[in-house]
Amino acid sequence: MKHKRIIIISALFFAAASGLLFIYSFEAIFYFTVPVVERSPEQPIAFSHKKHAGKYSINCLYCHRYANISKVAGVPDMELCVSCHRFIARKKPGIKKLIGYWERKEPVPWIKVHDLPDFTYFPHNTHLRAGVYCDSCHGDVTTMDRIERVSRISMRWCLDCHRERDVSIDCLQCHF
Amino acid sequence: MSKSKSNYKWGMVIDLDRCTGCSACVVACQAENNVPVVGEERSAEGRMLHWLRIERYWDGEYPHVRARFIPVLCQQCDNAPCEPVCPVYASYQTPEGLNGQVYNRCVGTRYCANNCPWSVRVFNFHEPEWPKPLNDQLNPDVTVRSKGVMEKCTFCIQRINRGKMKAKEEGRLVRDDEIQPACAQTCPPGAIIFGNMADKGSFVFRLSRSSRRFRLLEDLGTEPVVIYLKGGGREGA
Amino acid sequence: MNRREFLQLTGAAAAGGALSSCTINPEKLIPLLVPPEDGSIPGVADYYASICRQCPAGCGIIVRVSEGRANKIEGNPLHPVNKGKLCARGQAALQALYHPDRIRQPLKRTGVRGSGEFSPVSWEEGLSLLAEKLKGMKTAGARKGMIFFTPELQGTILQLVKAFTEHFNGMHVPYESLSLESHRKASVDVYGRYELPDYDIGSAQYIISFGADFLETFVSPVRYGDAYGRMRRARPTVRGLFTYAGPRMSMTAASADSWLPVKTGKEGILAAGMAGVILDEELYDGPALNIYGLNVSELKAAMADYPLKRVAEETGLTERDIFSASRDFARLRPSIAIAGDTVAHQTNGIDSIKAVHLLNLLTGNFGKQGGVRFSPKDLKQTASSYSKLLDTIDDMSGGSVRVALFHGVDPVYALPKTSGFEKALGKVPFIASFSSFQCDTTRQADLILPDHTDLESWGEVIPSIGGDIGVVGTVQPVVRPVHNTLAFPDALLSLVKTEGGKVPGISAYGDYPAVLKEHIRQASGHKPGADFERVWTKTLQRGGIFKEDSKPVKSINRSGKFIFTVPRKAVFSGDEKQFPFHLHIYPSAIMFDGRSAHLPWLQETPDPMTTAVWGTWLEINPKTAGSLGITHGDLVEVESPAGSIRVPVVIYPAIRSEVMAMPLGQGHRNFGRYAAGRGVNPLDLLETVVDKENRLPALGATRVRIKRISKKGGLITAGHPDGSYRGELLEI
Amino acid sequence: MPEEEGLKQKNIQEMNEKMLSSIRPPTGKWVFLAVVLGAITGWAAYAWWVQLSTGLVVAGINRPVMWGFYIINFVFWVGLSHSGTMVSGILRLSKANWRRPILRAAEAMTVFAISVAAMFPLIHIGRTWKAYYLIPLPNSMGLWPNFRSPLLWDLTAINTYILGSSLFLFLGMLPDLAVVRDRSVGIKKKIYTVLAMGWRGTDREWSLYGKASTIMAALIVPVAVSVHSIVSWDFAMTLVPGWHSTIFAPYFVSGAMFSGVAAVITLMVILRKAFHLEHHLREEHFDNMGKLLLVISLVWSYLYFAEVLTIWYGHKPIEWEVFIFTADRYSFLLGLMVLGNAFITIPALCFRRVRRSVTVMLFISILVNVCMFTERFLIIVPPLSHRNVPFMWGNYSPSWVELSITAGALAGFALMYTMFAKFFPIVSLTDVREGLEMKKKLKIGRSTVNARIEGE
Repeated sequence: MKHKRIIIISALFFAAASGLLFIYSFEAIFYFTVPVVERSPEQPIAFSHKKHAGKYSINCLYCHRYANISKVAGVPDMELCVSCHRFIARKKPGIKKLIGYWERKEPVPWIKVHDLPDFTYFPHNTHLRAGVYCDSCHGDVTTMDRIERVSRISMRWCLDCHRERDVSIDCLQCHF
Repeated sequence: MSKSKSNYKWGMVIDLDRCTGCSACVVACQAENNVPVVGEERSAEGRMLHWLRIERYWDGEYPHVRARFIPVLCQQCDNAPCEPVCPVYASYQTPEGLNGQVYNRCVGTRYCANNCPWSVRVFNFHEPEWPKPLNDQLNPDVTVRSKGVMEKCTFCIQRINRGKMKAKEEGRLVRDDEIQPACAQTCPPGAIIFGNMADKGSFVFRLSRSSRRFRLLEDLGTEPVVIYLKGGGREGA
Repeated sequence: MNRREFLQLTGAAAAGGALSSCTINPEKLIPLLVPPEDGSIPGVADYYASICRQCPAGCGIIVRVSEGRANKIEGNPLHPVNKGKLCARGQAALQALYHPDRIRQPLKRTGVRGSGEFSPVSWEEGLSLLAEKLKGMKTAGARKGMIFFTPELQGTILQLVKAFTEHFNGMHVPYESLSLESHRKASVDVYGRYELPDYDIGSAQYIISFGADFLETFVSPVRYGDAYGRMRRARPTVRGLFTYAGPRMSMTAASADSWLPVKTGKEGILAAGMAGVILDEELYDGPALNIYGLNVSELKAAMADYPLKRVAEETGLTERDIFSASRDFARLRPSIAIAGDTVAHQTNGIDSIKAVHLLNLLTGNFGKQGGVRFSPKDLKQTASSYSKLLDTIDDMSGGSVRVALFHGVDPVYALPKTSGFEKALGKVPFIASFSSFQCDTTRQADLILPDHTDLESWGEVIPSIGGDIGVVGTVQPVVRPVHNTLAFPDALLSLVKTEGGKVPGISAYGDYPAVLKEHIRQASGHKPGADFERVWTKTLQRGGIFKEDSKPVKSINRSGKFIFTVPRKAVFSGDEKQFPFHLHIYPSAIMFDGRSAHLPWLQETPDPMTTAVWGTWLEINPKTAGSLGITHGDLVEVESPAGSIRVPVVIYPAIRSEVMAMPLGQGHRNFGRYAAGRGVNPLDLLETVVDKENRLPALGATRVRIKRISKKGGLITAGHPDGSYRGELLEI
Repeated sequence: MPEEEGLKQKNIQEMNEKMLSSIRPPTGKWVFLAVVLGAITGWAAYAWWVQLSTGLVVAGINRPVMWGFYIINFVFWVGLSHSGTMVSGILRLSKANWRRPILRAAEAMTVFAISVAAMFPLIHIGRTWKAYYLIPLPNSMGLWPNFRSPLLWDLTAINTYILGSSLFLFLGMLPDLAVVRDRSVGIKKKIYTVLAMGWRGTDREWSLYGKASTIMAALIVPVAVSVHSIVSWDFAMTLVPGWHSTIFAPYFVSGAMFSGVAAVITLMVILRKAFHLEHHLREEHFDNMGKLLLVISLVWSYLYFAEVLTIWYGHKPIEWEVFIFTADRYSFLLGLMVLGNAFITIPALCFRRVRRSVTVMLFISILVNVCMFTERFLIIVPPLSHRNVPFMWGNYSPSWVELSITAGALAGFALMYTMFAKFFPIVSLTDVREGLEMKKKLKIGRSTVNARIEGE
């Protein structure tokens, strides 16, 4: 009786193990090849959203000025930064660095934190118009010194929100 | 994939009596949809990637010979044979009656291509190439497909989406003629007409009721939404 | 011209996302330095109106620009020529802008001529080099020391080139490889007008085309394509009919209701025969004939030697076909007879075209809706002259030419080898080219000063037809120059300036855009000022000045009388016994005359009739092929008195058995990676001049013989060669 | 009696020795064979790498022939995998005793053939690295695979079959593994101890073993039939003229059995030669297998005839066009297939002398599998070449990559087999000895009867 059980259990164990191995070998490939972007990378200039958006309550759209009219939110152009910092906080090391870039006519090579794959079409303007505001995805940046990815940007995460708000979950809405 | 009834049912009418075979649509499609050029060698192997092609059939013998042109693109069947066979739902029916093809979901079994009687599905046999700076021409609204992925005509879904978005902003439905795929937009003799079949007043709907109407390989029962109008002949009114 | 100079890429919306984005490294977000001056928004496309310059038709285009990159060319719905439509070639022009083998900066030859060894130089150096060579010209005093080859130009650019050549004591030689010279000459004789007739196809009820491929290459294919669609199906009760006469069924002919496979060079006789039938049956428009100054009895007398029977015999058609076509033409009015390139490129071309125009006069279709129309006023344009070009070749080989300049033409490719152009060019001490590509002529150059492509430059285009005088299309730069190139007119202006010279009426305005603006101001009839600034912006937005209210010309004002004669016999190069077949060379529906061969989209677009891609081919009637033991795709050698070439065969069911056809367009030795060394150039088989009397280009006046070489012709067709005969399986 | 007993012991020892001869330490020959096979497999792996990195452009497939040698190979190897099922499953159920010596070999063949077959869909698809999309796993996209697709049925069926046939093989091997365990030393002993799962050979174990074997045999047969039906539905469910046919499922099953049985015959000849099993694999075994092959060949021919007859009689233009095209362009292959699978095989196998000749049987069995490969080619390629739209007709010929991978599949299969034979008893000791026991005469009263009344 005991042996029978052993045989059956072992057989099942082997079957399950080989099956899982088969399946997870793919999952492992998937896991190791997906874009691994740091959640909160160090930026060339230690720009603080906490200070700008939090302490000074500058509206998001003041800098990311295309968010409500274009699919891209837009990184503020250098002129915009300099237009204030020509006068404000000139002595601070970060600002000196910024002015340095400006004088060399070089753009600041910011590092992307929220990166969607290129095959996904995400229009900022449409979302804003539908009442999905910046913090829904980007989190409360007014508390972040260094910007940090708070939401897991996966397709299921998108779909959950779309389902919740009863908007189209047709594939071709975002993938074309 | 929701079952809700949509206000739109995209359809196309191709008037063969107007079509001259000039191939403007072929290039328009290629330009709009980032369809790569495969080169001489690949062309010889039958690996061209055109989403839209002009088929030419000879009929009869000299001197009573005729050449017939028929532009063939994805027929966007209501009962599409390409859809159920896809094991990963990369090919599926959208609520607006299109046969969607989701590139990033496609694993490249090429089953859908086999099951498409019109052979309009093309496969990326290799990574597409745009020698610099030719890549600057690419349409930013359309994904560039990588190797191993099926692709096909989308009725210029990026234009449809843009048009719908605009209409939604203005709180109305899309107007007739507001959305045009690249082929219909450019067709010099106006042989390709695109529109909303769900709108009974649309031009495309009225044309589709023509007595000259027929559908390619209609007997297969796949219910294509591309409707051809018979052309030619002194008698062919 | 710093409108979009500040436009830089936003990393946030890189053009054309790739599907396989397995980037482990984080992507960068590169901000703009300053916001775009023209208010364009990243991620939102802008549209700029301009004019297509791929062929002389001058269609209006709209270019979609995203993030400073042009990514689609569409037709301009406001432009009266093409009404929002565009052909394959026009759309492919985008690839010229971003072509990987464009010349990116001024180049100076370092190796031997034609070796393709160049080294980059700065613009200052390049321009001063040319200026130095030109310096001597003016003082030398000798005529024709410098020759400037260009296509047929118009407007300010023509003024500029003319002024430039005059300044440097040179000669301007305009040249179009598909010359419309015969058409113009015939038009002068028949209508007393030098410009090309426009045909109102859209309103016609019956069209007969004598070798005019107006849906693919002839004069203004997009305009006619649009009209054709309306002719067929836009009217609720009338479906226009269309007959095509020519030895080969072209793409245009494939759309015809009936095809009359007339013998090569006999189209004029067919037209004359049809006129004879109309006269005999008294189906002509009597009152109209009086107005046009034609006399029925005289016309009948001219036709006396050509009864219907003889016409049928000579043309190889049946009497019945000719008769019914004539009757339809006369009865189903308004009707139009169009003579095309196939007719023009015969040695009896002018006669034949006149015979075709006689049909239009007989039925009174001149100046009417659905008939033949002219613009109200002569256009300012110089037409090319083949004879003048040939004289130039003699001058060049004679050694009197010291500088040859090229802009927008490639005569080394586009002239028959027998013309000796290349050899003559070798005798010219200094050659400079303004070309954007290393075409066969530019390869020979000593100095290359690359022009902007059309999408980067300013200009104006007066369409070749449909050009009621009101239509002036404006060309504006839609993107910043991709490479270190300089606008051609600005280069000319600066050369003149270096010389310390002045171009009358032009130099005053500074750079070329200012010249253009002033010209448009004059054309629009506005005074300078804020008011005009608004008009100018609007003109640029619309893509030109379009005044459609102008009325067509109704009267004929020729100086003499139109004396009709039955076209004389066409002369052919090559003896009939030795060279049994006619060679029919036609401009390719996709490549045109070869100027678009460098664009990969076009190379891969299947030819509509043969579905062939990436090459040249020879079309042979199946019966002829069978008797010669040739099958589809075989390699054959085609031999004419002037030379021989090897080319794969396409079995073509719709061509006369004694005719073999080849498309123009391929056979470039250079011209970028997509065109270089591809296919053959059928012009290599031609004699420069077949008929010593009229010295006109004659693409269709050569006889050939062929020999099968091997099975492997390297022919690539998109359609299956057998499958394309099996339309019955599809039930279309 | 003790003497007899001793003799018996000795015989058994000898027999065990002989049967397990294959797992003696490897000889130079064996190593050479393994290296050659490994090299070919390695070359195929390189070819696959080339394909993965440059794309399927290196294969011969094109538009319209989107499926080529990989799918042909897939169907072929799935077909071969019917060998084990056929011999162990069906013959076990029908209690054919002559199956015993070849049982293990055939079962192992099933496992390896189906494993090789399972590789081909992976090689075939455009984005192999995304193959896990086909597996119903909870994932970050919130998507499931499409259960309506025959390919997903295929995936399920193949996986079931791999699992089932592996269990079947393993179960049958348990007692033999115990024998090997008892005879080996050192690390080997440890491994075999684990594999033998504590088999001691008690009556109870034997009784359970017998029941389990029968149940597995009964279960594996329907799985095998379903697997090949589903493979056929990959084709029959489409609209492709020449594929869309109701007869495809039985036709494919018969074809699979056909090639499976033929492969077993080939294997019998090879094993007989390699392990000197002339005593156990006698002429009557070949005779029996020949009869089986004859029957299946008749079934196959009948189904093929029915298929062609329908096409010819119905004369639907496009279907007839496909047949005409096949007969025209591939006349040699079509002729080969019909001759090899029917017109040569059927008459030849009618003769007892042919069936009993090992050489001729080897020839016929190889011929049948070559022809079955051809048959798969003819099923897949011509209908795809001439589909509904004549303008898009095309041609197909395999590239070096496809040929390399095909050769590599064969070599890899052989390699796995060689390895298996080296480490596991390739002849089923248990079954052979069981058979011998059964053959013994027992004295009951005055009469002598067979230990068990069974047909051989």
